[in-house]
Amino acid sequence: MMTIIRVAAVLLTGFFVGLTLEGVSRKIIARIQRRYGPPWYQNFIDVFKALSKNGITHGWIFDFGILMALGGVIATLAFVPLGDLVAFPGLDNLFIIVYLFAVGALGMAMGMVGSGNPNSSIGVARALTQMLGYEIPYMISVSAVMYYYKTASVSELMLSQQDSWTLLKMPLGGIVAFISLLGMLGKKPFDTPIAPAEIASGPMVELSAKYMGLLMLMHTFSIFVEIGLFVDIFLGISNYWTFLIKFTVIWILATLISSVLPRFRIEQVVKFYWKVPLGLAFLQALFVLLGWVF
Amino acid sequence: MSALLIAVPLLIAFLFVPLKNKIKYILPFVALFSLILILKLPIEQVNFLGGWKAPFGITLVLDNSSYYSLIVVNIIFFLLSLIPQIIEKDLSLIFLILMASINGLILTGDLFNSFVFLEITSVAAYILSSSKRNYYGAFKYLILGSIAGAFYLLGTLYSYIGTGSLNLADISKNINSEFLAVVPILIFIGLAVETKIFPLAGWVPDVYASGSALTPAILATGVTFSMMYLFGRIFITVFHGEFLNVVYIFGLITVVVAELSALKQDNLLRALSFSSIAQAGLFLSVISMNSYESLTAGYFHLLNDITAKFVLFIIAASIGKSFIKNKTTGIAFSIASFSLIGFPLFAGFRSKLLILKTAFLNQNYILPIILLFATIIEIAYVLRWNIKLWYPDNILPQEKEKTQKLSWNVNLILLIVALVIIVIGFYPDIYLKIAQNIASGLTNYRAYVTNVLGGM
Amino acid sequence: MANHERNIWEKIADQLRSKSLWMLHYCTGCGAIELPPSMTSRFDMERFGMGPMATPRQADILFITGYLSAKTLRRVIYTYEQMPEPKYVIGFGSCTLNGGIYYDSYATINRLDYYIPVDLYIAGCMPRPEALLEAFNELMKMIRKGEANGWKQYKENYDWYKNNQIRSLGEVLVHDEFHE
Amino acid sequence: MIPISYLVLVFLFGSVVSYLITKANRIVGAIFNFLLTFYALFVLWNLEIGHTEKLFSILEGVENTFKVSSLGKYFSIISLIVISLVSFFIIEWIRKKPSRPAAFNAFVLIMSAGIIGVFFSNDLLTLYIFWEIAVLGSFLIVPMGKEDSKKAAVIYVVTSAIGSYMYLFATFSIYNKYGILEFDQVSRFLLNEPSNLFKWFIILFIASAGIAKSGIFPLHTWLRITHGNAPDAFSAILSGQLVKMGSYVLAISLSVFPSTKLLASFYSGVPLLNYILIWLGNISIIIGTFMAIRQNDMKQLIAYSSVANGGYILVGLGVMNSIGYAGGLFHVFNHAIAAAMIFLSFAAVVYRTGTTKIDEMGGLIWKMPWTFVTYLVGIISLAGIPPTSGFISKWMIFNALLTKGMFVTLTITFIGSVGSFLYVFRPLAGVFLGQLKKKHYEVKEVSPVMLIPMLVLTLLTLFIGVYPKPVLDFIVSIENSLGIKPIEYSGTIIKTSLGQWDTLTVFTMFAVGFIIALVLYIIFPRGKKVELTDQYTGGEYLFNYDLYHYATGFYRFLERLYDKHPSFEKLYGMLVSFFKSMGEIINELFYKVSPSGYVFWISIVILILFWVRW
Repeated sequence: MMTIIRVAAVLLTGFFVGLTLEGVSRKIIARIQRRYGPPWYQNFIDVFKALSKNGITHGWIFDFGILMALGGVIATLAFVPLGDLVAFPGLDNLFIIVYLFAVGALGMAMGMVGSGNPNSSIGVARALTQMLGYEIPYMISVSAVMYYYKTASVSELMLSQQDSWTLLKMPLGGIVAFISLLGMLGKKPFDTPIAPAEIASGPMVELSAKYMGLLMLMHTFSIFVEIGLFVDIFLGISNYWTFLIKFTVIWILATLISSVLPRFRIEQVVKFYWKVPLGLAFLQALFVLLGWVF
Repeated sequence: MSALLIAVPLLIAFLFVPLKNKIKYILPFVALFSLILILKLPIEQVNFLGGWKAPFGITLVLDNSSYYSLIVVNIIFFLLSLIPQIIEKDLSLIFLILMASINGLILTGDLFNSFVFLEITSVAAYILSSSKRNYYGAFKYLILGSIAGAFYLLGTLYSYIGTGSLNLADISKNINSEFLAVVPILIFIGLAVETKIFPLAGWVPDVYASGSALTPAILATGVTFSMMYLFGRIFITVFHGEFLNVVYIFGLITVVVAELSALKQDNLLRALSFSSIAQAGLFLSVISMNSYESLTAGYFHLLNDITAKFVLFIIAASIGKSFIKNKTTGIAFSIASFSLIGFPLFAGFRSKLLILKTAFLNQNYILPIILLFATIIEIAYVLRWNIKLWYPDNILPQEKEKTQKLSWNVNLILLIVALVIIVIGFYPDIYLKIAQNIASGLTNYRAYVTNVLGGM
Repeated sequence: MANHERNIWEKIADQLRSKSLWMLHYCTGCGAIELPPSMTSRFDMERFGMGPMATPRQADILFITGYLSAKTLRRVIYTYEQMPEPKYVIGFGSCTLNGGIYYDSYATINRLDYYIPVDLYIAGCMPRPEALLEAFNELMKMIRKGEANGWKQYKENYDWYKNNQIRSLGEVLVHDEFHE
Repeated sequence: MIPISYLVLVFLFGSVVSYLITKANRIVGAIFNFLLTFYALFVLWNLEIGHTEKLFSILEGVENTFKVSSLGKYFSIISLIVISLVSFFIIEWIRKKPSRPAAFNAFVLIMSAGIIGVFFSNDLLTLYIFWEIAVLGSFLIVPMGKEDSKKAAVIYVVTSAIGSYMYLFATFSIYNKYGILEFDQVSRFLLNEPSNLFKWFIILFIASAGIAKSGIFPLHTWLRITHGNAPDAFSAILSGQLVKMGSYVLAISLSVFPSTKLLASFYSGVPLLNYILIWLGNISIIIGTFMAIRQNDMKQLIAYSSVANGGYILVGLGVMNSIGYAGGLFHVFNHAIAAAMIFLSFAAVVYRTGTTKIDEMGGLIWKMPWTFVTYLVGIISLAGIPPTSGFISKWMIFNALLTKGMFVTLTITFIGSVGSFLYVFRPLAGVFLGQLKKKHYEVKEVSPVMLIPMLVLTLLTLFIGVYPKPVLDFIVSIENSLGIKPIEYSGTIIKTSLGQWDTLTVFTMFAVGFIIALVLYIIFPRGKKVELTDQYTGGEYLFNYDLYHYATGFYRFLERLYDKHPSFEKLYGMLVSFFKSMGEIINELFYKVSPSGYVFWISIVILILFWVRW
């Protein structure tokens, strides 16, 4: 019973905080561009408006893909510890989270390509390629952390940082993970997959109304999973509230960075990730092996 | 008695010269007769022709090795004679003469006699190889054979000078170091042509691939076997294994070179003839380890090889572009080629194991490597040919019409031989016994000498 | 105009819709030049929750700036029919209203609302961004009141619109790249 | 209980029977095959560990015997599951497909006989014999496929021979040195062997048979052409089963001969030899992944993925600790099932459409939904995504590498894992999703006979993914018998030193998430179903929707980065042509010359001989 309540708490946090922060980030970008910007609750309106419309569907795989995407991400989110709010204590293995996350991605990709539009296929191909770029340095830097603390459980990784934050102990790994995080979020230098002006917003090209709304929810939850993992692993011990503060800080930082950068081409993304962050991640792993941890 | 083995075929050949069209149908009976005759003969019997005792007269020696060699060779002749389709009408006489000379070659205990029989065999082989208008190949063979014969004769002369005798047993008893320096080289060159040693085997592809089924079927099996027997007899029994280290190296070179050449052949018969060369080289290098085990392994392998080659050559020469109409033939072909490669379940596997075991026993690690390497190449081309014949690319319908079915007797004999291959794969005892007897006869030169020269 | 009563859910939905208008702009004429200032920092369209969208599937507003030739009209209709309901059309500038300076051209149409239902016209050649924002605010009001019902009208009078379209564009009998 | 040797004989003679039956009626022959293989599965399932049978004796001092070990039983059951289900598939498939159905059925049984023999052999020689029988049977089937398949068969058998002859060489070295060939005795002798070089040589040469068979670099090139061109249903056996024979030999060379005890540790408990093998696995993963991304032929694509997954298995086995070894073994199961599923779904697609080129198809999901489901679950398992079984083994391998601190290998396994998302998606998008081609409007779903085995495999994967106990039980008994610390698990929770995870919770949570999404989906307004050709086209009218399908050069932007990659296939091609031209030179110099040339060579030989002798 407690598990159900905790899961519900995690999901509701994801929903409210996630959508709020997305609105906040739009506001921040507007302010950087010297605009007034939409209200902070704009994304709630957008989601529910989208859900209220009468959309079109391209058949069962289109629907199923969306459901699988949202279901997979909800399942993933349930395993992410939000500070001391852990839905499944002991079972929050990092690999599980990372790979369960792929269910959502696969579902989305499948549903979108199932629409039959080549733009979405191109977008998905780009998204997968980008994943090949950012996932490797991210996993290496996180693996170095796991190797150092001898555990793969995210909450234990968080609790192991009693003396100081992992980010300070392994600064290179932290930087690599943050750069990879930008790629995961699809933030500006790495928003190649959904490039609206090139491929008509890529995977989402055929999404309308309800489907768009569900996908926006999925996107919100994914952001929560991605940043949540980073906060748990790198930013020290936190309870529920400090977790949300740290989360907000990271999210705003990512927004600030992305709002001033142009877009990479897809092969530039891969080249970049496999040169700089991967090299740094290896360096970090070497330091960990040698015991050079601050 | 054993003289009959030489005399009867010769006699019948001469008697039937006027009736040479009918002689085809007598062949099986002649072959059967000599087979029965051999089986009746007691082993360890020396026949002094004209009553002259050993060092002075001509002797025909029937010991373990020659007895079993005779059996093998005569079975081959018998099987071939049951396939009259492949024997062209003029060649029946040659067939008989070849039979006589090979029987003589195996039986003889005299170096000069062996030269004579060698020459008769060669001449018969020249004529055989000129069938299907393959005159150029036959000419090549003739030139090489003649040179080889000259060297063989030279070797015979030198050994007479060196030991004062022409009797093999006598030479074996009296050899000395001075003599050993020259004679093995000359004899080796003399035999190298017939035993297909690199680089003197240039005639083989041209002759075997003439398109006639009989030529390769008899040259690669019966004649090769008798030559290998003679080689073993001379180099192991007479020269006590002297000079074999050189043979070993030549054998290995032959294996590699022949397999490499076979890889690129686009004619099945040529590819098979290169395989035949390679197997001969392998055999020579195996027996040049000069022990009872290695000889057993070598002759066992040779038996497997000639069994397989018998099937392969006959089918390769008589089949067209595919097995579409001749499935049973195709099965026999495949079985033979698997045996050649040495897949388990088939005879070739057993001999390969035996060779490997012997080689390792002699601390010889080069031979297994070469053997396995050569087998890989052999697998490549033999199996490629199998696939090509089983799954022909684009056979035109009229071509399909043209390929005729092989007649039942050919198929039956080929299937029986193929079955023998499988049986040997499971129970190699028959072949192994033959090989062991030949090996023991060859290695035990003291017994040979006593046997021929009497208790001295 | 048949203005049937909305239920409570539809009223809430209309409130939401008016606060979050996503726009597909069909920029064939010179009017498109007025959009960048409306979107960027001077006038900042996003503060009303509006934004450009890449595909008709996600758009609420079809925003047509300028004249429509027979060839582009066909595409506009195609695009309009691909949009999910509810959907709104804004005609921008005189060209959509009465043909503007192209009123006697053989190649353009003069009145857009013969062919698709236009919820709101912005007069002028060309209207300034202020007029644009005014129009958007007006449209939002209409949506909140449930008056922006062009899409229902299109459904109800589908035959009429279709006839007009066919009269202007001609019926397409052969479906290939040379005839449509 | 039926002895294994009888089972092998039944298969060998059954092949003749099957040939005759199939000659009379293809379908009855295929049913016969299925019943026989299914019966064999039943028999093998009931075998008790330790059961021994004497067979024959070829070399003196060596009794060739069968012995049921846990390892062999595990592998044989996986194999027979694959073979029997594929045989079931063949019942329908054989109506249209192989050019020689009778021979096909017969050879499948010969191959199965060899396979059973391989897994129960108790000594190196018996293993070799049955190994070659399996190769023989499978090699004869390959050329019944597409036009390149004849070449493929030769490449397959030559590569296999390279490996198995190295194995044979090592076998005879052991026999020559110790006079025995039984696995446990050999490992006992090896433990007392002073020479490190000899141990290296033995393990490497024995492993090389496995390397050749499971498509590990540098002998990986045969997989593409063989899997790609073999008869479609047979590719499932090739990739799902025969390749696993290689993994079996690798497992033997690394664990039955306890490599960690034989050799000194090089890096965190892993000997240098294992490390080299792990690196071969790494290179295979890289090659397999990146080459699979490039392929446009769906069968060749999955063939390269087999290379990568063979690499995974080798990495897992090579680590040789409790969790890595278990991961390697579990991956054997996963890849066998997943590859069988994928190749069977491809076989179904080819059965209906007649092509394997990805960009010649599209949108087949609307015509063949169940085939699509099979493929989907297959790739989810292959890519290692929960809740299928594929994730469990990947998770174990990652854990093992992480505890050992092997970061480079870990990186490469991550690349292989993420890369697998890329390449499995290519057929998914190109063949099953996207626009349906006009020429495929009339395509129908395959018949239930073909669907049943596919769906059985699907359910099996999902079931093991949620409840992995049956496989883990096997792995624990294998690890116990080999003296490796067994992997810990309780119920559905698998534990390692790095933490634990619960397959059931993950599955439940996924189901909950899906239900939440479904509820949201249902309460909001229903979408209107539109035609597949009602697409956003930027306002343009399209007339040939066949072209509105993104499948050619799916990852072109990524492929461009490594277009100029070095190719081992080309290298081997060059090697072959080198051998051929050597043969040509020899032929010209020695075998084709005129008689005067022979005289020249004779004089040379004489000169050499005289020079050598004097």
